[in-house]
Amino acid sequence: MIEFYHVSKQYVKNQFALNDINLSIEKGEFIFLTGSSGAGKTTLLKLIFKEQHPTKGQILIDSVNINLIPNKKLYKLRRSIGIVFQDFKLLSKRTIHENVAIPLIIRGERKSTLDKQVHSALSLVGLTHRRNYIPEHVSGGEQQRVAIARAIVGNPKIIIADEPTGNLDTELSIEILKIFERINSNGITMIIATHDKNLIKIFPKRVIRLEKGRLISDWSKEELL
Amino acid sequence: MIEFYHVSKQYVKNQFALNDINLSIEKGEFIFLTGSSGAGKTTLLKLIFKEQHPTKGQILIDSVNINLIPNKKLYKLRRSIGIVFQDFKLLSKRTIHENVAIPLIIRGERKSTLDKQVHSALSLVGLTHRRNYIPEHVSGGEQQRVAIARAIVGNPKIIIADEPTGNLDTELSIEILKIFERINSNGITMIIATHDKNLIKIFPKRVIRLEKGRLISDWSKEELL
Amino acid sequence: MNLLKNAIINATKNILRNKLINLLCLGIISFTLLIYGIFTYISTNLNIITKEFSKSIEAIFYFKDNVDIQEIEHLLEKIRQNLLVEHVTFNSKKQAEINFSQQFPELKYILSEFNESPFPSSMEIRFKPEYDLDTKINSILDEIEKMNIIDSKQINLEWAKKIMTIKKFITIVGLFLSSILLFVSIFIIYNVIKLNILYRKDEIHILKLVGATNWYIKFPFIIEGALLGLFGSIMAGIILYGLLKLFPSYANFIFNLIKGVITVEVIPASLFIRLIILGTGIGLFSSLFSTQHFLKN
Amino acid sequence: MNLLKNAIINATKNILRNKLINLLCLGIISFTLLIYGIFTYISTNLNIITKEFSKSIEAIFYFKDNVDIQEIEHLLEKIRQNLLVEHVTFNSKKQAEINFSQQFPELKYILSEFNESPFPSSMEIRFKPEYDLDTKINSILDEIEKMNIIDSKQINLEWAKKIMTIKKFITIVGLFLSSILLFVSIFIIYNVIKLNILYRKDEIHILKLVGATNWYIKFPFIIEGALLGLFGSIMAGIILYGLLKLFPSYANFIFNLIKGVITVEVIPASLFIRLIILGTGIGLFSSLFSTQHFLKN
Ligand SMILES: Nc1ncnc2c1ncn2[C@@H]1O[C@H](COP(=O)(O)OP(=O)(O)OP(=O)(O)O)[C@@H](O)[C@H]1O
Ligand SMILES: Nc1ncnc2c1ncn2[C@@H]1O[C@H](COP(=O)(O)OP(=O)(O)OP(=O)(O)O)[C@@H](O)[C@H]1O
Ligand SMILES: [Mg+2]
Ligand SMILES: [Mg+2]
Repeated sequence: MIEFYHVSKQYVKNQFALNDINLSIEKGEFIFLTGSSGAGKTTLLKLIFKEQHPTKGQILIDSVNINLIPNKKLYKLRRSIGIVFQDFKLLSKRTIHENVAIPLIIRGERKSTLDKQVHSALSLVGLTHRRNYIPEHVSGGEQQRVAIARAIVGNPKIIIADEPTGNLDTELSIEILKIFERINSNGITMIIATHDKNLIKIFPKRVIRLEKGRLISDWSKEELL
Repeated sequence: MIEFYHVSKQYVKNQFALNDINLSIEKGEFIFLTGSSGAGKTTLLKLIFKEQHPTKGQILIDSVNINLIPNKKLYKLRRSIGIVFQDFKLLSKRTIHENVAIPLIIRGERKSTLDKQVHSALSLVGLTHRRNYIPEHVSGGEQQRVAIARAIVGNPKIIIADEPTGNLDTELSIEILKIFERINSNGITMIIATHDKNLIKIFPKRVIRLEKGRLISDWSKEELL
Repeated sequence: MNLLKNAIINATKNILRNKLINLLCLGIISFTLLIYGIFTYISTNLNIITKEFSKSIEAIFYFKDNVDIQEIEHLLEKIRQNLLVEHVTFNSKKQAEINFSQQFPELKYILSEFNESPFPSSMEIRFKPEYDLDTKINSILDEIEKMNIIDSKQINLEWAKKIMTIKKFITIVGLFLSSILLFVSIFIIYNVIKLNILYRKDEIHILKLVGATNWYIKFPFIIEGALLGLFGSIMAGIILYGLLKLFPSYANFIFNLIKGVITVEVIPASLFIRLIILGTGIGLFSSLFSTQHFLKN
Repeated sequence: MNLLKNAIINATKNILRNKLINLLCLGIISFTLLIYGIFTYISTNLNIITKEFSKSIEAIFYFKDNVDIQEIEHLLEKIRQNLLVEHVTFNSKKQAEINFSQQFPELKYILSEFNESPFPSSMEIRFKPEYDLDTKINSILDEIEKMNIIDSKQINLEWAKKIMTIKKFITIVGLFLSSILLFVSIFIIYNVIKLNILYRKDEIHILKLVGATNWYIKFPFIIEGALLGLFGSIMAGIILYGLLKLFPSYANFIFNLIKGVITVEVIPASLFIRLIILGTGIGLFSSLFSTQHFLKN
């Protein structure tokens, strides 16, 4: 369960990237976060895994105020969250396989189980044939899928995906979203920032809309219908 | 006028990123390049501005075989093309203003005209208020618009845009495409790679579709109707 | 244990992955240690040379005419026991007369007119080659003179003093430079590792975002620093060895003189051991320092 | 001209933009030049010291009894004209007799029995302090001896030779180290600029993609190299000056002895000029080289 209480974020004085956000996300929910460019979606997501800190307000995850997590314990929070970054954030000098394996490597996972898990994650996004390439040598969409594979490989409790289909065509996007839906059905919380109205139409989920840093609407498809 | 004659590209032996492409683009045309992830769109675009070289075949721009342009003269070709890269390729240590100004700076443009041109390019994409930020400090969609502004600022003869709206919502995407249409109406050739079926539907232009490195269809909306 | 093993593997991978910067780092460490080694070598050699040269320091004391033989014998015994003294010889009045007549045979017949030799007896002291020799000698000389049996003395301390001074100068400069070098090399390695961290800032940031612990990130850098120090010192050792093997023929080529006059000393094995300890130490120390500073959270 | 101005502005911006790596580069250049400076300083000082010391080289020649005065005068004149000779004094037989009677007053009355002094006449040559003195002196000595009027000689060349040897050793080591240092510093700066280029690979790639000419990209790097060399050498000069101002009191503190014995020489201005020329030259040269290699197309 993720709770936002009066959360504001200012990168620069008097410019609100987020403005007084109140929000509650239940465990196992599937959420679309939408809003136009610069609305604050990425900022909101960054607050959840503490890449950024709120200027004001409190964020609670499973009733723990994450503001109070010391730097030394931060890795525990991060290991429980799988993240697809808007700019992918792949390690440029490592192969696709190594990139996807990273969350397991840092936990000291055994090589055999690691290889198996990486293989299954890569095959989910259809990239096993690229496993020995470095990120520079694959296409934009393929990089994005590597980022998705890395996010799901470590069995996280929450998956955060920032514009995960921006470089994918409709068919692939739907396929990826179906994967997310399947993962979600195991009780994993999914938070997906996207501009793609099509996807939101196809998948009837709760949609949170931001505009200029304010939460302007929060409803589920079912409600609307 | 851009012509492809039996162009193939293999990054790795026996894997065709492009396979025997024949193509002719008239001066002043507006073209969508589409195809699923890994189809070869970016590769095709890279061949035009010689970031990559064809393994086989010839590419002619205005009847000049670009294979034969020596490295020393390459800058002339590049200055005549404005490019929006799929991964933006902004200079991370320079401000948005400086980033957009680069194509003018390298030509030794005078500061006053430069400032004016940069300002008008930035206001076209709605980013004048971010001109003193560095790329890291603006959102993904804003970065993409910076890349677009840089591509159009130098009055190029050809504009190549690789997935220029992947991080933008539908309204902004349409707005950007309208700007491209306006620029195109001045006789500038536009080649836009995109996954967005919506945009292709809204703007009735010639569409080239790639699949697994092959050109599988090439038609204009009008023909289809 | 597993963490250490992992870290060493990671560090080695990182060194190979960032070849240039690490090559440069290696080069700088080697260079610093090389300079240190060369300096140590020079001062060792100068020590040997000056030691060799200072062997010939000797003093001659002429005794007063009326001195008791017993008193002289006593003094001779005392001096013989002094640790600074190589050996002492006593020249009786008779011996002096013989010496004189050997030097000026024309005057020999005059001497036969004396029933006792007109020349004073004397003693000749040859000192051991020692570091701070001149001050130490002076104290002996003072003591001897206090006995009030000495008529006059003759000593070639002037030259020895000059050589000592040069030796001292070099030693001080060497010490001075070594301490500067130590700081400079720590500063440089510290900054190279800082640069390395900065260079891999994005990578580190990503690793943290996906949940790597601080130690997982820090450890390879520290190991890397130590490894770089180790390799750098080994390289410095090899180069130093090569250079010093080469040096005599170079010196010979330029001046064709040194040979024979200076026997260039074999490089002491302890120097290599010192280099390796120093290199690894500096590497470890500066990387610890650097990670402490730049990988705080 | 505009290109140059632009390039200088760009280079300065780049230096400021990549502070750390350039600071490091600056540090390394300064360090290298500093070592060079210190070495030059040491050898200058040693030269002065040894020159000072070698002043006392003198030789005494005893003439045969039957030598014609004219012949001696002729020889004296010839020696006086030799450039190596500081001055020559002639000791007549008479003078020798006086000297003898002063040394051994007890024997004075014996001498009165001779109508002519029984001592040989002699000449004393004092040599100028000169570099390769001992070999040069030896040739003079040979020449004098060939005249066959010399009975015996006495010369304190041994000690002088030792100091000369040390001086030579230091000079050779200095030369040797300087040439190593030159190569090492070029290697290091070359690689730092290569690293700088690699570090800004993406930036360079982007600039090329938007149509920058090769020269537009290359020029700032070259200027940057030269500027770094210039700044580095200025820094080295300042540090050197500081160190050498500090050195005497340090030396004094450690040994409280040097003072007075060695008058530490003022640092020659030419050394600073040499440092700056060398630094800028190395910077320019290695950046030219580096850009040539790594910015080919
Ligand atoms: N430098 C490279 N080395 C090896 N293979 C490469 C390289 N660049 C691209 N490829 C491969 O070539 C194929 C075509 O890549 P390209 O980038 O042209 O696809 P794309 O159509 O732009 O895809 P996307 O929509 O995902 O960006 C991909 O399968 C990719 O993995
Ligand atoms: N580090 C930063 N420093 C200053 N301003 C920032 C920083 N990061 C983001 N901003 C600003 O905060 C606002 C919100 O940014 P955010 O990245 O959250 O938008 P977004 O909704 O993700 O947009 P997009 O869809 O374009 O990615 C933007 O106007 C952006 O310019
Ligand atoms: Mg965003
Ligand atoms: Mg692409």
